[in-house]
Amino acid sequence: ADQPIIGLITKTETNPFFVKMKEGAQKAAKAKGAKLLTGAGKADGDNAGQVTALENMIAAGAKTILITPNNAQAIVPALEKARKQGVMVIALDSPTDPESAVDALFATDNYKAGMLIGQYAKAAFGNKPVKIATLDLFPGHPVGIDRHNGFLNGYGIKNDKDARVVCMQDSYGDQAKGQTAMENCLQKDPEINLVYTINEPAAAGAYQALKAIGREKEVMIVSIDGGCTGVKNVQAGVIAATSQQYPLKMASLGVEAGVNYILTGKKTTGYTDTGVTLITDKRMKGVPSKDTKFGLNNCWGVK
Amino acid sequence: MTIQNTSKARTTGGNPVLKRLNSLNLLGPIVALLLASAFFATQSDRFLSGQNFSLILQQVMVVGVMAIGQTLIILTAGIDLSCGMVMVLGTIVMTKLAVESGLNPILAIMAGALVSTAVGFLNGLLVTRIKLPPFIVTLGTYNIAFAITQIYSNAQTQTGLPAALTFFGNTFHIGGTAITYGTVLMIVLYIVVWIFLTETAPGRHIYAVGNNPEAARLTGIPTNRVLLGVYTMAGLIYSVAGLLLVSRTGVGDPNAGATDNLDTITAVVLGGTSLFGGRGMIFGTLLGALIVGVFRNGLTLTGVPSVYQILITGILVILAVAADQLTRKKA
Amino acid sequence: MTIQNTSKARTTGGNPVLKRLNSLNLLGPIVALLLASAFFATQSDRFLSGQNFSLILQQVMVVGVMAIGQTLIILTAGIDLSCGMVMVLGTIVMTKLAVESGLNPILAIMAGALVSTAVGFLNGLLVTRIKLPPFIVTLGTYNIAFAITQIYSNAQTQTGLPAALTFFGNTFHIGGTAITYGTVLMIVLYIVVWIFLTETAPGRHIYAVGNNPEAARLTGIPTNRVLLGVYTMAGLIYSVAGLLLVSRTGVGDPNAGATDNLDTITAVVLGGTSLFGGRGMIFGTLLGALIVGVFRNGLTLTGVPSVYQILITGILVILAVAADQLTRKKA
Amino acid sequence: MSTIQPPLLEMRAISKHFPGVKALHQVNLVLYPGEVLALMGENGAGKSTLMKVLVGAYQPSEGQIFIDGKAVRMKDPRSARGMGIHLIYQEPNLALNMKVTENIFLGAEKTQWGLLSFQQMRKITQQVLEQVGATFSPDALVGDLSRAEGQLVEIARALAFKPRVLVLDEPTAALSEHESQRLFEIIKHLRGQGLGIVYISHRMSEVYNLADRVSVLRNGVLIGTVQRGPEDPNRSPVDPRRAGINAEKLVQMMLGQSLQEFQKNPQGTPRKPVLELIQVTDGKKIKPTSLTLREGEIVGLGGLVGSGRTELARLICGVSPLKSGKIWLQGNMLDLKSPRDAIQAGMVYVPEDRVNDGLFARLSVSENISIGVLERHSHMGLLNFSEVARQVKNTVTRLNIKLSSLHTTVEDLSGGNQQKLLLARYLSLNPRILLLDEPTAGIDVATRAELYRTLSSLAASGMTILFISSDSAELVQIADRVLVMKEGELVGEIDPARGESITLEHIMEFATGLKGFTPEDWKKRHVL
Ligand SMILES: Nc1ncnc2c1ncn2[C@@H]1O[C@H](COP(=O)(O)OP(=O)(O)OP(=O)(O)O)[C@@H](O)[C@H]1O
Ligand SMILES: Nc1ncnc2c1ncn2[C@@H]1O[C@H](COP(=O)(O)OP(=O)(O)OP(=O)(O)O)[C@@H](O)[C@H]1O
Ligand SMILES: [Mg+2]
Ligand SMILES: [Mg+2]
Repeated sequence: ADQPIIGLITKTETNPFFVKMKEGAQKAAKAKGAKLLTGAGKADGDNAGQVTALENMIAAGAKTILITPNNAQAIVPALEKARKQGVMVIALDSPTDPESAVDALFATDNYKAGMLIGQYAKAAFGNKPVKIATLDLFPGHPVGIDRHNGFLNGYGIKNDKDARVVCMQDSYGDQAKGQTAMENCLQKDPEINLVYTINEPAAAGAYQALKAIGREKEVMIVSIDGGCTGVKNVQAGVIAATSQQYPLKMASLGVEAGVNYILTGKKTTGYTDTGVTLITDKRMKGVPSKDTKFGLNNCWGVK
Repeated sequence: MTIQNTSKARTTGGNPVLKRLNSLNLLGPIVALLLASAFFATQSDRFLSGQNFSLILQQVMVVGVMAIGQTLIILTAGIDLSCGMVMVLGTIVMTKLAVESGLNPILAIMAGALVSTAVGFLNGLLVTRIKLPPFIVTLGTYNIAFAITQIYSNAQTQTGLPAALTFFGNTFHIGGTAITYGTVLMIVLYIVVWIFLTETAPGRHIYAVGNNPEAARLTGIPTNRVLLGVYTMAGLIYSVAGLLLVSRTGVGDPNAGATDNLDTITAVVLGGTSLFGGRGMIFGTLLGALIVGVFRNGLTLTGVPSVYQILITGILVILAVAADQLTRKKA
Repeated sequence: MTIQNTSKARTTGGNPVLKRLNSLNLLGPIVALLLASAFFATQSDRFLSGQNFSLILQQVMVVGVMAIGQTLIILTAGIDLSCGMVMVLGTIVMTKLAVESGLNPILAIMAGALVSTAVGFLNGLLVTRIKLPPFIVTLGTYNIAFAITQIYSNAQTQTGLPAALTFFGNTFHIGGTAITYGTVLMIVLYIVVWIFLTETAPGRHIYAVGNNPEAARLTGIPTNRVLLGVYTMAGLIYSVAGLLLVSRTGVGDPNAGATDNLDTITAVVLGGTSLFGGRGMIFGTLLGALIVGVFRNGLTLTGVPSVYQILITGILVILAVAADQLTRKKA
Repeated sequence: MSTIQPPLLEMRAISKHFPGVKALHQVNLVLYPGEVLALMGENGAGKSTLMKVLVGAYQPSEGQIFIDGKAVRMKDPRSARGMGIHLIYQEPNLALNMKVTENIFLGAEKTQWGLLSFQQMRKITQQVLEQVGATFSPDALVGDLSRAEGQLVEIARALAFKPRVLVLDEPTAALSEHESQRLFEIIKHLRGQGLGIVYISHRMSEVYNLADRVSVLRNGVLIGTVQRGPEDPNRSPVDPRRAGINAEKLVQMMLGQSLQEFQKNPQGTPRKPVLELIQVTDGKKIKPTSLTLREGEIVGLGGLVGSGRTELARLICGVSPLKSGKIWLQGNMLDLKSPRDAIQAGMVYVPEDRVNDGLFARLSVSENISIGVLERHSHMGLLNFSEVARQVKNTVTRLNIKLSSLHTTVEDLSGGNQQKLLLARYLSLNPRILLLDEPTAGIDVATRAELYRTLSSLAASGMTILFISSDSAELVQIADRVLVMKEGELVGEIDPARGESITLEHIMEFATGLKGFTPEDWKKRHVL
């Protein structure tokens, strides 16, 4: 019989999160005897590249497509076309808009991930005066917006206009750019004492900037992702808390569902939350969290 | 640079068709395309099908149309880094006006085209009036168009487009193969621009200006008007590419187009057009775009992981141009 | 293009220092830098401080060093799109060997430098032997270096580096202002390359080759050897930039460097070097890099949101070069 | 000269093939120390190619080169340099964005401990510039120099290099009388020092003046070598019969037939004015200038290098912007913003620098000729190619341009044919007023005579021609009237209609400032 073919399309080629996702999918595919095709957008936000990859995978005979959409809305027509051809489509990591454009969603809630660290920071600061810097992704990126808003909301801040948010910069999720952004924020207001970062490389960059002026002990950095490097940074006190997500789980669930569909014709449907866990070694009352030991056991990346 | 001059004494003995293709700089790209296709045909039995080719055409459609504008500009020894962003700005204007303001779709399309054309015109003004290098001008307008797109769209994707905006995504059938109107439009555009470049005076003036602007001016060719015209026309062509993008994806996406600058330039150069201006052939650009599309499609069909696809693409870009260069030297 | 030729008859009456700066193409960038600084100083009282300037220097350090290599290549009328990726490949080799294989850090650094230099050498070989356009060659090696970096690093960031790798991130103090060794290295490199370019025969040959390669060849300059040397040297310089990047961030990050190609080219062009080769001054590049850094820093200090920062940067790139062009015409 | 000495240089059975062209066929050439060997031949005969083979810029398809009797291989220009052979190329080889000093020492810089010793180089540069009579500074950017000054830089470069064999490929094509004379002195001096010199020129008078022997090429084949005989001291120095060289025989060898010399038609009564300049100036180099050109006349414009002739012509034709003054064309005042305006008014300017301002190197011959008139050959926007081709063929035949096909690129044409091609393009524009800037630079004798005839018949049909030339002898030959410039000003006029006679001596008197009109004198003649 023909080997089941499954396509996995990630947002980009480079982000370790997606690289890990690919590894997880590869492993699951091997276990199930399926062939995995991989593709990605050319840059974060690149929808056209994902559409092209999708079409080529279907041309190659893929009957299931797993995709982390770069643009929740723009990808929809292509997905609908694919489904009309009898292909099962599962969104990983982030939903499409509308969510009904895919058969199933295995994802993590980025808004909630942001909210958790917001709540954590609020619990830590209480009524102490706070000056917040946010190191975001880049203009217009939905994940960046969700995490950012989630964080503010978790902290109890309505929007960006709030005086407590003293500096907002784009880090492009890149450590060097995050560092530059943080340095400039500190020039703007040296009294910043809480830093929200879009991901852990940006957090590491922020830490470098703080260390350079000797304030790394006084400033709290919170982040999102839960990669192994990130968790180790939590352990080392670089990051106070991070919201951990589970790309491996998304991928392996996706591959299993795909193989199942190809063999039995039964589609998986609905939303499966692969979960978010707050990882910190300094618990705060009222904010459920796990310690870094748990974090390291469940992290993605090189332990 | 000397680099390109080595190809100056070029004549192929023998077959007159080959000779003609060679003198048009098309032999290299055609050989590269055929070799790649032959290779992938042996690797995957899905490659050689009308439907797959129709797919590849659709995939190169947007970059292929944009690359027409890029070719015009490169023929004048310029370069356009802003093309992807200018296109996207146009699509956002079209879709936002049509969806949010409920403007008649045809008017919305025209408004979007007007905006893209205006940015092209601005590029042209800066290049001709203030004599700025095109690289810098378009780097600037790249950033400007990107920022305006984000601000105007509020980073929101426009959905629920009226049918007129996605017309070119519709298909018709030829012998069971579905072909989109968009690819037809692309081919038509190539033919029109080809006629323009080879059969009309303004078209030949573009080559002359790219070759030696001072000589062109002394001969009475209105150099600045030619340049301004080219940049403006390119803007208009980008808006057509934008319409095709909208047709293909069914949405107005403010984050599209970011990497299209390099893609169009790659298509132009793979197609044998000199970055130093004055030499090239518009169909080469189409071939260049197809080469990239065929590789992307073929490598996926053969199941090469995407990182390795990038590696192979890098090597192949070099090989394709090297083969072109070497065949020319021999000849 | 004509565009740049207009500046050939250029003389400034009056002040000899101004005259000299103008003839070196440095007046434009200096004025732009001063104007920008003056503006930001009125907008934020934190702008004008030694510490802030030290910070800006650190921030432009990596791109500033890479831009030295880019300048050399652009002086020969080439261009390097691969620089960021070549640098990152070097850093991954350095850090992975030092951390995972436990290699002596100095040897690890040398291994990384060797890899970057080898890619530069490969660029040079393709440009000189097969006479490929630098744009295509470096577009190809960009993809190749990117893919190899991802494959070799498995997209993982290298952390826990030995101190030797981050030496240049350490600081010393001058009058209360902390200065990193890395910025000093950058300045030293600029001075060395300046002497090389202006005071040695191989340096002048680079200009000659960029100016008129055929004339250079016919006067007995080994054109190919000059080009090969430039590309190789650029590779080596990128690896120094890589070491500075590692020192600054404290990690080996395979995802760094993606936008550095354009950033270095922007610095070179803002610094008054002609993209058509043969004209430019290495210190202009440093000024160009500083202009970008000052804007980024100043706009953040004044609290401009990042989308608007992009918009303003786009406008300013155009204005800076336009001002340069106009002052030259006047003069 | 003494043929007893062993040859310094010998080229044996050299052949060179380009795709589709056999440029050289079994050419033998011998050069002795202390002699000037002139190399002559029509445009495209293969002179430059032979010399490029000599210095390794081209590799021969066959044949060998011997220096001091030893076979050598010229791998590239660098190895030729190493053997003391220096070629001043026909086309300028200069880095425009670099200084004169740097250009002179390009590839042979003087260094000390790896660093350039500017002092030393500058000093030598100053010396050699003085030797060639250049007035610009060693620190000037070569891009700011005129074509002629660039040529002086090339000659100075040769002097600084101190070669054993010096080859000059049409060195005077861009020079005026004055500089040329100085160059001849230099060449004679070098010959005295035992150098072997190969001198390529189309100007007979120079060959008579300098050559010890003359070798003639035709269609890539060495036709023969003529030895100089004893001089006839009773004749004037410019008289060809004075030199011991048989002129008719030379021309016969070059052309394969005898030359039809050009004869000027004496002008009749003065005709009506066509173009009038009133106090025209660019505010920089050109002082306010007034002059009148009449219908159907050929006006020569002479002067020394850098006297401003080029700039004046550029002003007239809208190439450079006018600061003040008026230009009247047949009673209409012109407001020229660009060369296009001038062309539409019926005036064209044919630039002197054909490489940088003239040719489209990567376009075909046919396009180079027709590019300016395409708009006139369009029907409903589309080009009528057969019409274009016909016109191109006509002009190519009329000007006798030698080429293998209309589709070759102009880079592959010989220098003289490139010059003709440029003229062809501008003539296609059907001008009423033709401004020619050094149009015969590098054109062979036969073509030159042909060109004179062509211009003469154009003038006869009513065209007004302004003929800029640094070769005063040719002004004597062709012009109906001569104007002379000096330092941006018209300083003299020689008008046979006023009973003045056009001679070399008169032109030189004005050009060098021995004689000169005051602005008042000038006004009397030229402001109506
Ligand atoms: N690079 C080349 N490729 C092809 N053909 C060439 C090339 N260079 C010269 N030729 C051809 O070789 C022939 C000899 O040219 P060459 O330049 O040596 O003539 P020349 O005697 O120097 O003429 P002129 O007096 O016009 O300078 C011509 O027919 C020319 O078209
Ligand atoms: N583009 C330029 N920029 C600056 N100076 C120039 C330029 N072109 C010419 N010159 C100067 O103007 C003078 C030459 O003027 P022009 O070329 O009009 O003289 P000409 O009589 O035609 O002499 P030539 O025989 O050299 O062409 C030279 O001294 C040169 O230094
Ligand atoms: Mg010649
Ligand atoms: Mg002149």
